[in-house]
Amino acid sequence: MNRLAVTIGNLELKNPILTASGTFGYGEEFAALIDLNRLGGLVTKAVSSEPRAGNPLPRIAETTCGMLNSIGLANVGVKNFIADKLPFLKKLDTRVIVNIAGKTIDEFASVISEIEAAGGVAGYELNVSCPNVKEGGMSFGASAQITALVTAKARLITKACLIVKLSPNVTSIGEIARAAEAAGADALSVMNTVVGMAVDIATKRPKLATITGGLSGPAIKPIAIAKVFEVTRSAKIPIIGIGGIMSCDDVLEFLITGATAVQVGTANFLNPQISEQLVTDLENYCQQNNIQDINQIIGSIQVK
Amino acid sequence: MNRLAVTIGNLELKNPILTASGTFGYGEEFAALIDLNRLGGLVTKAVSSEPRAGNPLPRIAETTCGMLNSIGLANVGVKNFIADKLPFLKKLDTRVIVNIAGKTIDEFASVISEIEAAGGVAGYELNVSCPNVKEGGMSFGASAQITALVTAKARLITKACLIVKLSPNVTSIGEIARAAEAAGADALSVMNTVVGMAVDIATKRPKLATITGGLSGPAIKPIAIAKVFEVTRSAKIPIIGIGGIMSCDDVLEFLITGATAVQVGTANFLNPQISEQLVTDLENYCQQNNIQDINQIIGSIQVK
Amino acid sequence: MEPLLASSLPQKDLKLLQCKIIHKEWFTPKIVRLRFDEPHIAKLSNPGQFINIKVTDNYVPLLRRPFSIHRVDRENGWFEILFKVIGMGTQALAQHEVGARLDILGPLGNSFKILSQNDSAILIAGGLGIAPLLFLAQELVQSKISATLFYGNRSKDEVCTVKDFDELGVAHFLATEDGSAGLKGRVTELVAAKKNMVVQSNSMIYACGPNPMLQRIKEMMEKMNKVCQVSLETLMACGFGVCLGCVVNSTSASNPYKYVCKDGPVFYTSEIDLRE
Amino acid sequence: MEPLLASSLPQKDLKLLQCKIIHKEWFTPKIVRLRFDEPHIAKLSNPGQFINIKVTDNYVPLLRRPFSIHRVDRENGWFEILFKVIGMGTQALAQHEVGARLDILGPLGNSFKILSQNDSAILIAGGLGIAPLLFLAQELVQSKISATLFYGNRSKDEVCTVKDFDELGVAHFLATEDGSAGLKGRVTELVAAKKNMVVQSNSMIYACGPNPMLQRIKEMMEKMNKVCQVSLETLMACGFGVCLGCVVNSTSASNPYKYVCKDGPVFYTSEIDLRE
Ligand SMILES: Cc1cc2nc3c(=O)[nH]c(=O)nc-3n(C[C@H](O)[C@H](O)[C@H](O)COP(=O)(O)OP(=O)(O)OC[C@H]3O[C@@H](n4cnc5c(N)ncnc54)[C@H](O)[C@@H]3O)c2cc1C
Ligand SMILES: Cc1cc2nc3c(=O)[nH]c(=O)nc-3n(C[C@H](O)[C@H](O)[C@H](O)COP(=O)(O)OP(=O)(O)OC[C@H]3O[C@@H](n4cnc5c(N)ncnc54)[C@H](O)[C@@H]3O)c2cc1C
Ligand SMILES: Cc1cc2nc3c(=O)[nH]c(=O)nc-3n(C[C@H](O)[C@H](O)[C@H](O)COP(=O)(O)O)c2cc1C
Ligand SMILES: Cc1cc2nc3c(=O)[nH]c(=O)nc-3n(C[C@H](O)[C@H](O)[C@H](O)COP(=O)(O)O)c2cc1C
Ligand code: FES
Ligand code: FES
Repeated sequence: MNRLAVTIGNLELKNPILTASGTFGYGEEFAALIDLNRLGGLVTKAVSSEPRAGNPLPRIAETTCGMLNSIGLANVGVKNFIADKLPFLKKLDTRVIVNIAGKTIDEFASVISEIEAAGGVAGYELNVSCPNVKEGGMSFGASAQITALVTAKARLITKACLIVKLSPNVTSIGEIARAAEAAGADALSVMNTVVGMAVDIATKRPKLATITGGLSGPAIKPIAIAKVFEVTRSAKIPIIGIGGIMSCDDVLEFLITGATAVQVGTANFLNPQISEQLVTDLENYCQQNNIQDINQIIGSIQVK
Repeated sequence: MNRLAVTIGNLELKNPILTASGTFGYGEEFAALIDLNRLGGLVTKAVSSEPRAGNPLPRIAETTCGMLNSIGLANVGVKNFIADKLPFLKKLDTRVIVNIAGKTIDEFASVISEIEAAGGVAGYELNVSCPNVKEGGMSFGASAQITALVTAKARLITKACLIVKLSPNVTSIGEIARAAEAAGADALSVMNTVVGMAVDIATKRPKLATITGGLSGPAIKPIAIAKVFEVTRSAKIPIIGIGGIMSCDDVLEFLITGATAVQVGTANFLNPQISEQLVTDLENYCQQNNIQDINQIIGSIQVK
Repeated sequence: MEPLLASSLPQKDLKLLQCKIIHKEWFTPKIVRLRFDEPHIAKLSNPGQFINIKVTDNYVPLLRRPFSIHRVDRENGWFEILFKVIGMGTQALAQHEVGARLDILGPLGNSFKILSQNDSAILIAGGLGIAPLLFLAQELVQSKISATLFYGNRSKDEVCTVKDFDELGVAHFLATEDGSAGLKGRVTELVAAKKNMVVQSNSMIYACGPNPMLQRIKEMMEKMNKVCQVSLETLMACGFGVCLGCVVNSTSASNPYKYVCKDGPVFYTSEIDLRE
Repeated sequence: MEPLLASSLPQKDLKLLQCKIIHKEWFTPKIVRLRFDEPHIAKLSNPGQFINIKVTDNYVPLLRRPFSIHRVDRENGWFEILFKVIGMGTQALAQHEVGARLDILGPLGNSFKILSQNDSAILIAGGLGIAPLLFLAQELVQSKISATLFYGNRSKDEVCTVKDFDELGVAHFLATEDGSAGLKGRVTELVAAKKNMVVQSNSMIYACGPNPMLQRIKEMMEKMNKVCQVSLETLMACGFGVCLGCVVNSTSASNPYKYVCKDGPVFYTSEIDLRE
C-alpha cells in the first residue's frame, strides 16, 4: 500500500507533491535534475489559445524572502503545446495538469477542447487569478460570478479533473471558492501570487515594467495558510495548497490545515531538486511517525 | 529651513518618520533608548472606551521574515490613557497621534470626544482595519460604507488631523480610500497587517489562539508598496505608508511611491532605536544627494 | 515582606549594547555557555533578569531571542548566558565565536525577590531552567542565605554547571529520567522525595523549567504552604513591554493576563496559572 | 558558418553540485576570484557559460546569483569565478573562505561561438565583463586563434587578471575613465581609437560589460560590418529556462523577447536590442 496516495476529484495521486504552474516549465526542463515520475503531479506553465510573448521587461524582482514576477503568461500557445510539449508529458508516469489561461471566458473553454482532443492529460487548472493579466480591469478571479461562468463552461467540455486556482487578492476568498464549487470544480488551488510592488530608489522606477506583479516565496506562506483555512470553511471539495513551500515542514503545515495536496513554486528556482526531495522527506516523515496513510494528517488541525 | 518637514492635513511634521500603533507602546517605553523628540510623530497603541485585556494566548508567532500577532487591541482604555499616558505624551515635542479602536461606530466617536476634552493630541488614527477584532463578521475596514460612517462621525467631533488606517485584506483598497476621503479624512494610513496564519506541525494547533492574525514585517513590504501606489491613484489626500519598513531605503521607497510620511512598526522590536536612526539616515541621504526638500522625493515615481 | 533586592523597574537601566564574546564553553553537543564582556549588564543586572539578542545580522530569524543572565562577574565586568540549541535562533547564536560582537538589549524584566526573613532557599531547575539559578545562587550566597539545588534532566549528559554551584557552596540533588544520575524520575519527584527538607526550613522556593513542571511545582508548593517564585518563558517579540505578545494567564479575575517581559519573567506562583 | 565549438544545449550536462572553494584571491577590496574543485564543470563547460550559486544557506537573499565561468583547468578539475561585491548576494558570497562548500547549479546557458573562418578575435571588456573572456581566451588559444583584449575600467585599481591574459599570449590595451592606465576614456573610445585593427583583420568580436556599453559596441560593429557576440546579464530567478524572467528585447518582430539564460547569455548583436 502506498501511504502517500491522495485523491483529488477523480484523480489518484501517488503523493501530494505537485509543482506549481510557471515554476516548472513543461516538465522537461527538470528531467536532467530529478526523476519526474516520483512526483504526485506537475502543473504546466499556463497555456492559452495563441502563443503569448508575455510582458515587457523587467519581469522579475527580488524582495525580502520573496520575489515579484510579471511574466504575463508568456507561453507557446495550445497548438505548440500539443505538438511540442505534450508528447514528452504523455510518457511520464505522473499526473499532468495543464494550467489554462484566457483573456476571455471562451478562451478557457476553447483551449481545453483542443487539449481534450489530443488527450493524455489528467486535469486542468483554470488560472482565473493571475494578477499580471488584467483585461478589462480586475482579474477574473476577483469576481465570484465570472469565476463561476469560466468554471461552468469548462465543466461542460471535460470530465477530467477540473481545478480552479484562486486569487488571494480579494476580500472574501470563501465566496469565490463556493462559486467555483457550485459551478462544478473538482478542486481548488489556493493560492496564486499576492499583488506586490517594488521601486528602485536609484532610478525611481518600478522594478517591474507592469508596475505591480505577483509576490511569491516564503514571505507569503502565512497568507496562503490563512487562505487555505478560510476555504476549508467555505467549500467541501479538495484543496491544493500553494504559497511559499520550501520544506517538508511547510508541506505538513498545509496538509494539517486542510490541503489534500500541495504545489511547490518559487522553491524550484532555489533548488531545482526540491520537489523530488519533498516526496522523500514526506515518506521519511510518515515512516518515522508511524503514519500509515497521509490522509490521517490532512485537515487534522486542532481548533477548539 | 528644515528640509525633512512634511505636512499631513493641518499637521506639520518635522520629518516623515512616525512609529506605528501597537509597536511603540505609549512612547514612554522607548524614552530610555531614543530621543522621542527627534521623531516626526508617534502613534499610540489603540485606545478604546473601556480597558481591554486582549486576546487569549498565544498571541504572536514568527514567520519567515515576518511575524503574526493577535494582540486584540489590548489597551488601558481611554480614561487610564488620559490619566496615566497623556501627561507624558503632552510634554513631548513631537506629534502625538492616538490610534482609536472601537467595536461599534459610536465607540470611535466617544473615545475621540473624551480625548478632545483632555486636549493635547495632534491627531487621531481610526483603526477600522484590525484583522484581530471582528465583531459581527468582517472587520469594519472591509466595507466602504462603514468606513465612511466611522470617518464622518469622527469628523464631526474633531478638527484635529483625522487619519483612517486601511486594511490590505480587501479586493479594492482604492474604493475604501475614496470612501474615507469623501467622508472627511485628512489622510490615510496604508496599511494595517495582512491576514495570516501558522500551524505548529507538532501539536497541530494554530500558532495563535485566534487561529488567524496579522502579518507584519519585511515580508509584507511589497504588498504595502502596491497598496500605497493603488491608493495614490484613488485618493488625493496624503498617505502614510506602513509595512515592513526596516531601513532608510525602505522609507525612500514608500516616499517615492507616493507616501508623504511613513510609520515604522515591527522594526521597533528588532531594533528599538530604529525610528530615531531613520531620521538621521534620511537627513544624511538628503545631504548627500543635495535634496533641499524631502517633498521633491514624495511621489517622484517614474511610470511611463 | 521587605525585599532585600528590589525588583528593578524594567527599562531603568535598559541599553542597546554591542557585546563581545570573550569565552565559549560547550557542555554537550547542544548546550553552550557564552561569556560577554559588558560591565553595564554585569554591574546593573539582578538574578532573574534577561537579555534579548539579535542572533544574526539579517532577517532570518526576524525576532530577537531572550536568554536569562546566567552568571555575572561584577568586578571584572562580564556576564554569561547558558543555552541549548533547539531551533533556528539558538543554532545561529551558537555559531558565533570568541571575538564576535552581538547586538544585545538588556537588562530586561524583573528579578527574583530575595527576602530578609528567609534564612534558606531551595532552587528547583528542570533542564535549561538551571540558567538563571546560578546567578540567583551567587546573590543568595552574597546575602548569606544558604541554598540547595534540586536539578532534573533527561539524562546525566545534560547535567551542567553543578560544579559552579558546588564552588558557591550550594548543595545539589539530581534527578534524571533515565536514572543515569541521582534519582530516577523527574525533578518534581525529587522534590516530593525530599519533602521534609522543603517543608521544614524557613525557605523561599525558586523554580525555573518547562511550564508543565512549573505548574506541578506550583501545586505542590501550595499544598505545602510554601511561597514560590518561578521564572517563565514565552515567545517574545520585543522584550520590553510594547508588543503585548508575551502573555501568561494570571489568577486575577480583573486582569486576566500578565506580561512575562515586564511583569515577569519572575512571578509568585500565586499570580499565574500555567495550565494549558 | 560552421561552429568549432557547438553551443551546448542548456541543461544537457546540468547538475546541482556542492563545490568546495580551494583558492581565494582578492584583486581589490571589492573584486575577488574564487576557485572551486569541480571536475564536472571544469570538463564540460564552454566559455560564455555560467553557474548559479546559492550564496547563503537561508532565504536572504532568496534567489541564486549567476556568475560567468571565468577560467577552467580541465586537467586538474577546477574552475573559477571572478566577481565584484555590489550588493547583498555578492557580499555574502565573498565571505566564504577556502574549504567552504557552496551549492552550485551548472553549467548553464549557451557559449561563445568560435568559428573556423576567423583567424583572430577581439575581446572587449567593460569592468567585470572581463570575467568570461579569460575562459574564452583560453579556448581561442587552444584553437590557435590569436586574440587581443580591449579592457576598460573606471581606474587603474580595478584592472585585474591582465597578467593571466599576458600568460596566454593575448595582447591587451587598457582604457580608464580617470586616465590612470592606458587611454583616458571608456573602452568604446579605445575601440574607436584602434578602429583600424578591428576593421582590417578577419576577426570575430566578443564583448562583455554593462548594457549601455554593449549597445554602443553593437552600433559601432554594425557600422564597421563586423560580426559581434556579446554576453549579457539580467536578473534571473532560475537560470535554466523555466521562470521566463530573464528577458531582453530581441530584434525579431515575430518573437519580441529572448531569454538570457537559455537563448544566451551569448548573443550575436544582430539578435538583440539593448536600448532602454
Ligand atoms: C525570559 C526568557 C529567558 C530565557 N532564557 C533562556 C536561557 O537562559 N537558556 C535557554 O536555552 N533558553 C532560554 N530561553 C528560551 C530561548 O529564548 C529559546 O530557546 C529560544 O527563543 C528558541 O529559539 P530558537 O530560534 O532556537 O527556536 P525556534 O526556532 O524559535 O523554535 C524551535 C522550537 O522550540 C519552540 N520554542 C521556542 N521558544 C521556546 C521556549 N522559550 N521554550 C520552549 N520551547 C520553545 C518552538 O515552538 C519550536 O517548536 C528564554 C526565554 C525567555 C522568554
Ligand atoms: C549570466 C550572468 C553572468 C554573470 N557573471 C558575473 C561575473 O562573472 N562576475 C560578476 O561580478 N557578476 C556577474 N554577474 C552579475 C552578478 O550575478 C550580479 O553582480 C549579482 O547578481 C548581484 O548580486 P548582489 O546580490 O550582490 O546584488 P543585489 O543586491 O541583487 O543588487 C545590488 C544592485 O545591483 C544591481 N544589479 C543586480 N544585478 C545586476 C547585474 N547583473 N548587473 C548590474 N547590476 C545589477 C541591482 O539592481 C541593485 O541596484 C552575472 C550575471 C549574469 C546574469
Ligand atoms: C515566475 C512565476 C510564474 C508563474 N506563472 C504562473 C502561471 O503561468 N499560471 C499560474 O496559475 N500561476 C503562475 N505562477 C504562480 C505559482 O504557480 C504559485 O501559485 C505562486 O508562485 C505561489 O507559490 P510559491 O510561493 O510556492 O511560488 C507563477 C509564479 C512565478 C513565481
Ligand atoms: C504587535 C503588533 C500590534 C499592533 N497593534 C496595532 C494597533 O493596536 N492598532 C493598529 O492600528 N495597528 C496595530 N498594528 C499594526 C501596525 O501598526 C502596522 O500597521 C503593521 O504592523 C505593519 O507595519 P510593520 O510591517 O512595519 O510592522 C500592530 C502590529 C503589531 C506587530
Ligand atoms: S515581549 Fe513584547 S510585551 Fe513582552
Ligand atoms: S532565469 Fe529563469 S528563464 Fe531565465
